[in-house]
Amino acid sequence: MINKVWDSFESAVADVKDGDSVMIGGFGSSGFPLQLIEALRQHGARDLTVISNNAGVGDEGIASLLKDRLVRKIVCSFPRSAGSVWFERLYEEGAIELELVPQGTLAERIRAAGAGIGGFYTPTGYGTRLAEGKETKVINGRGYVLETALPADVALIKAQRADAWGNLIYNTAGRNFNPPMATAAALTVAEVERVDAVGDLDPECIVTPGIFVDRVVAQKEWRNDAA
Amino acid sequence: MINKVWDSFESAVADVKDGDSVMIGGFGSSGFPLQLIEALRQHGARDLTVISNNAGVGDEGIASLLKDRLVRKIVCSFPRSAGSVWFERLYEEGAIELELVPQGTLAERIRAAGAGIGGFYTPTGYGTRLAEGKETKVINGRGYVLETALPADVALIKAQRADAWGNLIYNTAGRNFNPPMATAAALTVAEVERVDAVGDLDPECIVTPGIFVDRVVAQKEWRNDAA
Amino acid sequence: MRLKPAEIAERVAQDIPDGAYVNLGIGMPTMVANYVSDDRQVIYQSENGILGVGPAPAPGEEDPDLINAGKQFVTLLPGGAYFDNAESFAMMRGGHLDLAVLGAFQVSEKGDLANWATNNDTYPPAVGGAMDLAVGAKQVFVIMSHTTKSGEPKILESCNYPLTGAAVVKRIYTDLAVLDVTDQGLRVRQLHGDNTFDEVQALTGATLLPALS
Amino acid sequence: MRLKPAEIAERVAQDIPDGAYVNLGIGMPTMVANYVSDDRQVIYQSENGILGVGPAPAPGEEDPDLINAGKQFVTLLPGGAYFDNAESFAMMRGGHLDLAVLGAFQVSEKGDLANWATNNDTYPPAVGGAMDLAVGAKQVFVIMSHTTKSGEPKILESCNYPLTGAAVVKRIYTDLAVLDVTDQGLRVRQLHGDNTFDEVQALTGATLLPALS
Repeated sequence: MINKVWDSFESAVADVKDGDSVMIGGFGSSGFPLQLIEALRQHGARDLTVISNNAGVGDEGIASLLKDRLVRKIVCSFPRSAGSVWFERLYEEGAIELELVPQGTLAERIRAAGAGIGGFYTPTGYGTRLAEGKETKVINGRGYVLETALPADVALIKAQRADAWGNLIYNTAGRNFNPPMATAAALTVAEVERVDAVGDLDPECIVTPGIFVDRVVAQKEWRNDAA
Repeated sequence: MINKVWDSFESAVADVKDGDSVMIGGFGSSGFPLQLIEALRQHGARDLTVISNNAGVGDEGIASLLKDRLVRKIVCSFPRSAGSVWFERLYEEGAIELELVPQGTLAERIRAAGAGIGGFYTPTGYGTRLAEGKETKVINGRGYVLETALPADVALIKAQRADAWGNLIYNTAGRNFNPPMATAAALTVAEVERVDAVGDLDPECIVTPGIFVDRVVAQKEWRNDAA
Repeated sequence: MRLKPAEIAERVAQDIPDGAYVNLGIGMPTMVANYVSDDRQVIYQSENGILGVGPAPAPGEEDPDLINAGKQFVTLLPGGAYFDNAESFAMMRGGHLDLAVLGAFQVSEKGDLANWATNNDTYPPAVGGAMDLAVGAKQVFVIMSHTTKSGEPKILESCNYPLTGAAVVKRIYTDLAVLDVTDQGLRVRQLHGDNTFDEVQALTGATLLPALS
Repeated sequence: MRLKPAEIAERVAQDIPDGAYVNLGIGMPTMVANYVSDDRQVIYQSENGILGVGPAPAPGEEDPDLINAGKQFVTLLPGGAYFDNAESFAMMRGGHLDLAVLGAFQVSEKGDLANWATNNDTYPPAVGGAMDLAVGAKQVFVIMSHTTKSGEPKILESCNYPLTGAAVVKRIYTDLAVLDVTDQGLRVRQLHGDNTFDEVQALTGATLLPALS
């Protein structure tokens, strides 16, 4: 029987390797896999490339990985938020590499990786500094920049509900980067608030079909009391 | 107040013009906007380019547009089904032009048009007859074909439920090409089984947000008796 | 005479049509929603995957996941919907939003927009969704002060800060005036209060055209 | 000795692992699902937007929208999900399916697949989802008769029908044998019944390698 539910955050990230690229879902404080990130920090894999919209604030979440100097490079759209002190410190030191990507291009590159698309032409950034050195093309009179697919070794994502097949449902704006990232990594691990029985998630409302998800870990033990 | 609900199929397609490109949702018998197609046939706009997965079977639906010789060109993946007699007759006569597109490329070109992507590199069809004359590119050692966005003047789609804002929910496999087509046309008209009150569709389960939909026509009058 | 930020926002709000799909940038643009009159139904999009953004929740009623692009707690209006970031930016880039209201560091007379980076290279750059909105929305309105704090013009023949997008701005709302970006150049649409054309021209780094009568 | 179509399907079913995500092509491939043993949980995808395709519904229980790629009425298993065609082919092309089982007109010794068009140009061509599946699935198995009705080989040094995909087929199941496409060439994996290597070689248009012991 298919059962993608894992017992602990620690075991679910235990085979992340030094040098891996790791996607981390979330936007601001919304839809972040905080317990998976903490398990990754304790696991201690180094030299990581982190792909996420932000570069962390305070000491928690992504910032905790930066503080422990586990991250070699970050690919994001908005590294500079109020309180992104660890990113700013490492950036000044030259201790972290930044690949800045417009937010929609970041999301689309991630989707492309999951969808088997090698690259795409986007109008975003055409004629700007972020298109320098990139191929461009004029299609029907409009300028476009070629952007390539952005896959990862691992995706750490956050959803609200899951089942043992790995189907996922999110909460409100907690989707953000989580669904496209689920499709784009060799190993996708989802932190969820609860695990429901297979068949209890409405098939019309499942956002991430289980085929994209390898491991599910619940934030606390949960039994399907309705069953 | 925003109210995208129209009274009749006839009025909702009345400004389709000769020479327009018209996307038509549906796959096999599933999720087809049959009443919109019939209204379009009666409207009689000619010289149409139809974009759909199939080329119609029997005398109904897309086949009725072919029978009335309203279609100059069809863009589809699978024109030749059991009973696609009108397509086959017109094709033999040289009375219809066929652009054959692999199904996934068709769906992705439609999505690209709705998503502001000018073109994309797909592995599908690389090294085959359907890539002849197209630009190719090797990315990370794999061969890809450049395919361009496929927009349309009009999209006729089918959903199960709608509200006055144009939000749409589908039934089972009735989604097929309908959601991407909704995003890709200058004018999107949805045939639905019923219209619910604004706020009655679960925002977590809306598949097509109303921003993509211009007009909604219900198959029969429907009142929100639950309200 | 200079309008206060809230007054500029109120002026922008007058030009947002009923039924429009609108994205409001972080900061001053977000204030615009406070001034749209109640007889207009405007649907706000947030880049992180919301269509139909409603007002701030009552204290204690916050959904921790339900925030806007500025990371503020919001609500969802009846008729709203959620989607992921790839879909959200497909919506933006695909030309489905009627209007984006954005802040700016500089705008050129051709409608070039600079609002994501200065020339200060010691500071790490951040772009967010600005470039996608700039090229994607059917119309881009800029709302900003007419000059920098030190009095330098922010409306220029060409931007000297890195561009967000080229030839994307349609109209500029400042504390001094409302300007349209036209094929002929920057045309005054409205002078606030008793401001004269010459006063506004003197604080503008590009040649202005007088309002059409 | 030639297996019947149902027997070939039964042979393919033995090689589908527990927990696999599988797309079965129209026709003979669809029969494979009938023979997967009950102790294996296999999740079937249908290109029109279903994951977790279940068996045919009872008469009168059909959902008119719930059909598979072959336009047959199906059901959804608990744990299944629906999505649109763009998402469905993203799933296929993105390498998420473990296996596609497809029919074929011809297969080359390099694993080239020809299953969408013959050289009969008077007949309109149709491709459907064949090309996407061919390049997208992690593994492609072909199930077909070893020869045409007139006895011509369908396994060739190179296909003379238009290709669906180049070097995509991993294994070929026919009524005579099971063949693996390897870097060294076509290797016999299994000979059905009392068929001999020489008999199968004689009906194959490419050089076969003997089974590894």
